Amino acid sequence: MIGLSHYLTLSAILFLLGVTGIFINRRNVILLLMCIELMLLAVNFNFVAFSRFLNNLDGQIFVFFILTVAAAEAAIGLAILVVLFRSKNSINVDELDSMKG
Amino acid sequence: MQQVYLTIVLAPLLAAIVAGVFGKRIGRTAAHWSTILAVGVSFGLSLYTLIGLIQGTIDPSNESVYRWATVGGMHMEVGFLVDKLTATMMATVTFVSWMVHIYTIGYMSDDPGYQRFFSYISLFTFAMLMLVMSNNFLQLFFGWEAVGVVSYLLIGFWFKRPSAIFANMKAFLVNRVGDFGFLLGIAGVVMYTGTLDYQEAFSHVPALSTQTMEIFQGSPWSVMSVICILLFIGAMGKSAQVPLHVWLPDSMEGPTPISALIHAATMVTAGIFMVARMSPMFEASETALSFILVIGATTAFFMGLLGLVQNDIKRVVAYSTLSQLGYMTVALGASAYAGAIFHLMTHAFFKALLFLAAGSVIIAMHHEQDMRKMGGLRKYLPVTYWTSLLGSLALIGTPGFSGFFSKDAIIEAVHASTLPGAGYAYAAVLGGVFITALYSFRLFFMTFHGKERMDEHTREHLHESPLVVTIPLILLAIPSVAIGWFTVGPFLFEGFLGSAIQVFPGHDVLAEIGEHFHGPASFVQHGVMGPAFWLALAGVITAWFLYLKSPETTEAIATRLAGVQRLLINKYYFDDFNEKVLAAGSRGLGRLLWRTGDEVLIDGALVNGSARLVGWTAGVVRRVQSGYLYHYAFAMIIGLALLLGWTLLAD
Amino acid sequence: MMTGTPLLSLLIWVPVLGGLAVLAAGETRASLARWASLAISLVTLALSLLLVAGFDSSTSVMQFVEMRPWIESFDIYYQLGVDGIALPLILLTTFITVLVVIAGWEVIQTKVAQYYAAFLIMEGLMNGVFSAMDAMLFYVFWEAMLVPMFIIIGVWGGPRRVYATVKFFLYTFLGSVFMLASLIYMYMESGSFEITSLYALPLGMNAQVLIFLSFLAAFAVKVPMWPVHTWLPDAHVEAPTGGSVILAAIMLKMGGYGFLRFSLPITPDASRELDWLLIALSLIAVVYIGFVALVQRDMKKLIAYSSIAHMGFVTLGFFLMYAIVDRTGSLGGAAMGLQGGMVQMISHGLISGAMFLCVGVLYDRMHSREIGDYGGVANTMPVFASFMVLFAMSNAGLPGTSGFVGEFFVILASFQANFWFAMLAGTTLILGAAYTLWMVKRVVFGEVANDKVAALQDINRREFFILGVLAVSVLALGLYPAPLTDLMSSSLDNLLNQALGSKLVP
Amino acid sequence: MFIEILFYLFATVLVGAAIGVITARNPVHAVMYLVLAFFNSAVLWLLLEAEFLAIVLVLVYVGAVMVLFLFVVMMLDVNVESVKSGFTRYAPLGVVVMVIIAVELAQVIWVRHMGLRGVGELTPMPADYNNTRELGLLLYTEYFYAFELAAVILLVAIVAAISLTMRRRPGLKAQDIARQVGVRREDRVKLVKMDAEERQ
Amino acid sequence: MNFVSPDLSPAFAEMFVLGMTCLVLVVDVYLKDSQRGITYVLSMLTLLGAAAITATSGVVARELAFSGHFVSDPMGDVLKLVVYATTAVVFLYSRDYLRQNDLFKGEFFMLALFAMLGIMVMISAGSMLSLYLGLELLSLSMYALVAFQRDSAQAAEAAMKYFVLGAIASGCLLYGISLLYGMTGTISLSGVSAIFTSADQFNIPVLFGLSFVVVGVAFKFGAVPFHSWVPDVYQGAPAAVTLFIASAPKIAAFALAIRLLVDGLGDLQGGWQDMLVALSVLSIIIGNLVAIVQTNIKRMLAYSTISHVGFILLGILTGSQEGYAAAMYYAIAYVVMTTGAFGLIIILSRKGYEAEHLDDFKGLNSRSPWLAGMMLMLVFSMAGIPPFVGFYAKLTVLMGLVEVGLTWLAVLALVFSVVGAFYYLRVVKLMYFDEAREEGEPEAALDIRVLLSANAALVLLLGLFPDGLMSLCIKVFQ
Repeated sequence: MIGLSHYLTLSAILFLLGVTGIFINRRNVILLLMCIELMLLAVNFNFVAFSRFLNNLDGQIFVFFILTVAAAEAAIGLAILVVLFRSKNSINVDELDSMKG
Repeated sequence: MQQVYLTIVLAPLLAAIVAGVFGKRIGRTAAHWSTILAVGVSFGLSLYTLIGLIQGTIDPSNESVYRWATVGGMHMEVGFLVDKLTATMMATVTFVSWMVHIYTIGYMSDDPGYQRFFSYISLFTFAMLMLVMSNNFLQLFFGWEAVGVVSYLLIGFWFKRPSAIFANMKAFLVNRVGDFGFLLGIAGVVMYTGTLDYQEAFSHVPALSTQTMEIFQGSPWSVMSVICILLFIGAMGKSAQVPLHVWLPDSMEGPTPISALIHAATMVTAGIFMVARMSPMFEASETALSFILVIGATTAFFMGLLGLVQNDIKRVVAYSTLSQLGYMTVALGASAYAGAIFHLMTHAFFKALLFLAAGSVIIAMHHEQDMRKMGGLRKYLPVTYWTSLLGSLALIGTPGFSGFFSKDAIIEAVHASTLPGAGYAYAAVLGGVFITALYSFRLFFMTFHGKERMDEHTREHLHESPLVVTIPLILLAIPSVAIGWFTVGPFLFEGFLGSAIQVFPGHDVLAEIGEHFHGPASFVQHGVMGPAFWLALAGVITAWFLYLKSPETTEAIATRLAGVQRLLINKYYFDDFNEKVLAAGSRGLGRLLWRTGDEVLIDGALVNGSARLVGWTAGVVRRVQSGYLYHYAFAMIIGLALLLGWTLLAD
Repeated sequence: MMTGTPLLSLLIWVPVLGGLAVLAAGETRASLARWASLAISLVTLALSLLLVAGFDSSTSVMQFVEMRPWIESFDIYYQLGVDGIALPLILLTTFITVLVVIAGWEVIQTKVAQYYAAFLIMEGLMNGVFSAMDAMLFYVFWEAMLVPMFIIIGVWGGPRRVYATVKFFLYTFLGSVFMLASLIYMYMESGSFEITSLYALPLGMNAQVLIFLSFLAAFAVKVPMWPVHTWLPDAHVEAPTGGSVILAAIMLKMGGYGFLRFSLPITPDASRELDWLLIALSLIAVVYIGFVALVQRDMKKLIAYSSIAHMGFVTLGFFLMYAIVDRTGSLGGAAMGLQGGMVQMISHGLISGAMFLCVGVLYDRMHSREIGDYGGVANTMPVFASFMVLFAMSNAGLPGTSGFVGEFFVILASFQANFWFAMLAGTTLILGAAYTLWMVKRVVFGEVANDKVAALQDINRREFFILGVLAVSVLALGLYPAPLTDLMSSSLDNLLNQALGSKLVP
Repeated sequence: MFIEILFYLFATVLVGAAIGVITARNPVHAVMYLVLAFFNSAVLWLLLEAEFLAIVLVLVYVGAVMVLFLFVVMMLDVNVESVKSGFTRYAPLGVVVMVIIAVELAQVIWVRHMGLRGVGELTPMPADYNNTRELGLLLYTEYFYAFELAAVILLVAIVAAISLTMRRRPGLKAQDIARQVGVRREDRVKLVKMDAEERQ
Repeated sequence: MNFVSPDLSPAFAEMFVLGMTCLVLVVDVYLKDSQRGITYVLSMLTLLGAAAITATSGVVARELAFSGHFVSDPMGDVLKLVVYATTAVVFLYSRDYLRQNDLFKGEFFMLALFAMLGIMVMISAGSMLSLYLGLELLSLSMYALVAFQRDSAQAAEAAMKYFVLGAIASGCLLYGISLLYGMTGTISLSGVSAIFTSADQFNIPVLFGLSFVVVGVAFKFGAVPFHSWVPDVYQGAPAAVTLFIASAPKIAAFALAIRLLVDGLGDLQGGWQDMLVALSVLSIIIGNLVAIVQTNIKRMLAYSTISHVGFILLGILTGSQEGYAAAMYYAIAYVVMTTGAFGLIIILSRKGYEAEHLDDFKGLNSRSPWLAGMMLMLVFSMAGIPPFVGFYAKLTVLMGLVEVGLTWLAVLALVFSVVGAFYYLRVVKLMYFDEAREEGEPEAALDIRVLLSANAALVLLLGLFPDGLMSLCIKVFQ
């Protein structure tokens, strides 16, 4: 029987994979944006699962908004990425180190 | 009478201010006249007071002038206690001071600091009068320190001379060591009697004589002994008793009038006066008296010895002063307070005379003080010659001269004393008599007799000093010779000082001697038969033999006793010890504490160390902020992990 | 008594606002700034004299009390008042400030308005410290003072001024934050910051000890006591003359004042418990610092160290009472210690101020503070030399000068506490004389050391006036301290009662 | 049983795709993995009877957002080969930390059962249950405020994206419709009247 | 279907701001570059109008609206007014700077207004959803603003970092919210609050959710170890944007914390207190320490912000009304101080040159005693020296701490504020003790100078008469 815990576990795995992706990667920034999408997906999983198991639609509504925001976020993230690329000619995470200390 | 006393005290102060602050404006003559006039007035009034007291027209008084402060319910006041003891001191001080003022006109005539000098000596007179007239410990201490300061200023009067400014600092510091004890003594008095007033304090003494205090855990000390020894330490500084005597010879760097006034006649006797004034307290502690006796005897003999090897004319007199102060101290220790005061008075006259005479010689020699470059001055300086002869005779205790009466009384008193250490003291004072005669006449012969060893130029200009110098010499010579004859009776045996001096019956050596006293003439007669006279005579003869008749014997002795001579020339190494051990040690300790304690430990390790630690940590921590996005993210995740872990662990 | 006139407020705000006005007048009109500052400081002095005139010294209650709500949310009041302890210190402040204003007249040529403004603001804040009757108000003034002083040392100071002023600031700041924590704690216990209600607040022993130690941190740094004294030599050396004078004459006194106003009455039981610590630190200050002062080569540093040693007498005097009462049962000795400490504070204010001004006079001419650069100043500056010797003597505690009075009382009192206390305290007679006179010997006396000394000009009228006024005060206080001791005695007796009582929670 | 098989199947693929996202060298591959992950998620959400969200995920997310990602990846033309090593030096340590968090989470999820109260068995929704309708009902009543806010957020995204990325290159020739439409004959054609040449 | 038209009146201010922003958006499209002043004026009018609306609304008690998604209460109104004022000050300070750097565009004002709207939403959030949406509205606008100077690589880098980290943080926040939702079945804050009891502060799963939420809150504040973005963003963004980021969003963060932790999870205070203790201690220590070694003043102020955040958190973690009031007071005081400081940096900057190096402050007192004096007050206020407002801010927080028995924390905070004083002193040292590197008084328009003076004067006045604001803060929490 697939219970809530299964979904939660799946979501936790996704969330952690998303987070892990952000800090173990030193490749380009786009990857980071995708990892963020993964994290949000995990959160959505949580909401959907809870919503279903609680028989309460608020969670699904929340997911709806998260999806909206995530889209906006992606747009802005990509816009920043473009700006970054134009000024630095690189989107390597490694090269984003002009400010430190 | 308070107005009179105030006038006595304040006239010199006023004159000092006038001469000091407005000296430039009023000029030299006005400066010396104003101060001489003021001190003259003081002397006149002091004499008037003294005579009045003797005749009974003036009652001894103990009045306060103003309240200085009230602290913890205790009134601290400034006031005058005038009795015969005080009056005697006042008259002596003002008289000698007056003479010195007059003498200074001649001695300092070509010095640029003329007005300043008069201001200082007038100020000194004020301070000394405050000291002797005080009716309480506070004012006593004020005068005590004030004379010290003026002495400091006067020793360093020629402040361009390195030796002078070294000597004055040394004098002040050594005195401060004494004052340190003195102040603690006063603190003891305050603690146990609750007052600073002499009379009130004395009234507590009987109750205190059995009381003890613990300075070290478990060993009770008599309160009176502690207080008296502490007070006496003050006297040791001021009156230059071993081992705090080292400043006095050096103080000869000051102008000669100062040596006469301060370092012979008045200031140095303040310690003697103080102990005499405190006789009711000192009587309560035999321990303290023994201590005083031993210290005084040591000073009297061993400091006299040092006079034998000095060549500087003033230093010889200075060591003689040390030795004589030792005599006075011995007298105090033997409870012969009156004897001490008596010797103080006679010594003031003849020692001032000797100093001024030495000064006269120095003027004539164009400020040359080395006796080896003198000799045969008798014909050039007749007045000086005769007056110094009289002074020297008085000093060595020639029967009939003033010094004889006082010194012989002291010797007798010590002889009669039964305190521990009296035997040693008796031997020392007797030996001292011989030594005194020896160095006095060594000086006399080397200066006035024998070959003329000065250079040609000096010889051509040799002449007797002006009248302002010689008149004080003559005026001082008179009491030096005669005053003993008239005063020995009342002073020593007829209770002239009255209740100012209190002696426990068991200690009253003077009374013992007094039983055999039948007037000055018989005293002289008795003295001639005593050992002291013969020792003095032997001393004079030895001096004649060694320094006039057969100088080569002197050298032979000197080579034979090279070790002793070295010891004496180095003044028993007191100065070396002080400079190389105490002074250098203090500086070394200071440097150690400063460099190691302050700079390395506190500032270096604690203050700057913690600042450096902060800076270092900051430098390390900032490296965490590497600029890399993944590090930042990682930091966040670690934070999250810790928060989560903490919750689990806290469970 | 002038009822209705908020004299204390005026004493605080006249100089502060005056200082701001001077600041606003700008740098272009230097002489206007000077005269305005002089006028303001004189007005303040006059106000403080009015205070003295209206003061009733027979009672220990606070006088000239002003009370207005300030921060009602925390029951903090703008509450002012003076007693016999604060009044002399206020007078000292206003008096010294006038002299400092005059002392900077020709010496300060850069940023004149800022210089004077800083000093005037300081004056107001210092008056505030001495008159605040609300602990938080006190703390505000206490800390605010750091700002102008920081600027004074940093802008007009010597070559290592930055190090010195930062050290000064952080040292004192670190000390006082502990006090703040204690004040807050007590507020939580008593619900009030009023100092008088803190007096009444019963506290357990542990709390008292902690509060006492935190106060100690604040006040010991300010005094300064060994081993937190090392900011002082640096600050003094680098500060401009006026800064050194204010620092030595007044700011150090705040530490002593704090002990009297806070430590002793608020934590009497802890004071009794820890008096040995304070006495030990004070005696270390006297002896240790005395030796350190002996070997200084820089005049200002020497005087700074001597200040530490002299302030050691202040704290010694304050904390002798328990030992005295335990040993002799006499309140007189205890009161004498307190009086001694207070008199020593006032006197040290005058003397150290004078000494720093003397060094300032020399520094203005030679631009050196090294003792080695001098020698034989008396030849070319006889009048100055006389003043210098006088102040040196009073620094060495000569009777007849104010320097003696406090030391005398404290030594008398310490003898009653313990012979050895007196013994160690008494060493100042020797050490104090040694370092002061040795310096005088090397600087003032001797042959003219070099051409620079030969070219020295004696003090001008302005300098003569300042030193003269100080000399007169030093002598007056030394010869007749009764007005001062009478002024303080009832307040100190009251303090003694408080400090000897117990307020442990039953 | 069928549900279980479906769940484990899609969950496995989902996790695999997610791992693919974070390890793929080529950004285009990563985007594709992400798309795969979204599809699988959509299926899993269907299992949870959240039909509307599942559809939205596919339509909006995959259809719009992921395309945008692809577009940017292509546009920026990131040189894949320039990156030599894909992982940071601390990656192992990072993985350890993640495992720790995973253990912590698992502890809570499995041992403590999330501390849930009143979560029972999954009961299937009735047949006439319309997920979309229910959501819509809520969205436009109770969530009216949030809905407006979401709109504002989208507006911000538009404004921001435009202001950040739109730029006028100096040499760029852009069409100006207004000018084109508003053009008048006089602007374009100039009638020049000139005398006829004389015949030779 | 019974659709009841909601009562819109509580959100008039939000609606006004939104409407005006849209108006600005539209108007701006039709303006030539030389006419941007109109945008500026309109934006200012927006703030003025919003202030008027909020000020006259006269909310006396807590009211829910929009099905509980919206809360209006006195605290919210006060915070909103502060935010309007702050935004207006930011606009005023930035105006000439933006002109000089070719950034004077409508988008700046629009994005800032949107961000402000986000803050307002957060302040008035009654549910976790509106809180989240407000947060995102704010964050997205901020990301864009940071990258706003398109030709600046640093700005883009900063924006990217901010964006990625911010996304992680909001991911964590959401994850936490999802857990809380899962355990309560509601997303309304009052609903959550009604379900949890103080017994839940020992409930591990609840605390887990709480931990994730705290990460989100801490990130918004910039508390260690979620602070890494702060220095880089402060440094990288144009000074005008830094000014904005450093000021108003701190109010938002405060609101976030209060709404979420206090309104929603107030009963779990025992749980989050420990977490906040750790965060605030770390923030105070690391912020003060690392600020010491900075050479860039924006970066230095960033670390100083981190340490101030530690203090705000200290106030919140007390869990008492006094503590919340203290934190609010601190946050407002911080905003006043920080706007002044960045305002001065803006004044010192010139075309194409950011006055961001500490050395740029050298000898400021010789160049302009007035400006130096203002900065002096601001800096000492930040260091917590009376009689400036920063001292009372610290004082109230410490009093809150001592009241709940956390005296050791108070002492620790005090000691590190001494460490922190060092770098503030360095600024004063540069301004007053060092020689100027360049001559001439920095140029600034009169209104900007007046504003700076007023700003600094406020720091002093709030210090001399701290009671007004203080009692206001206390009142809104009663």
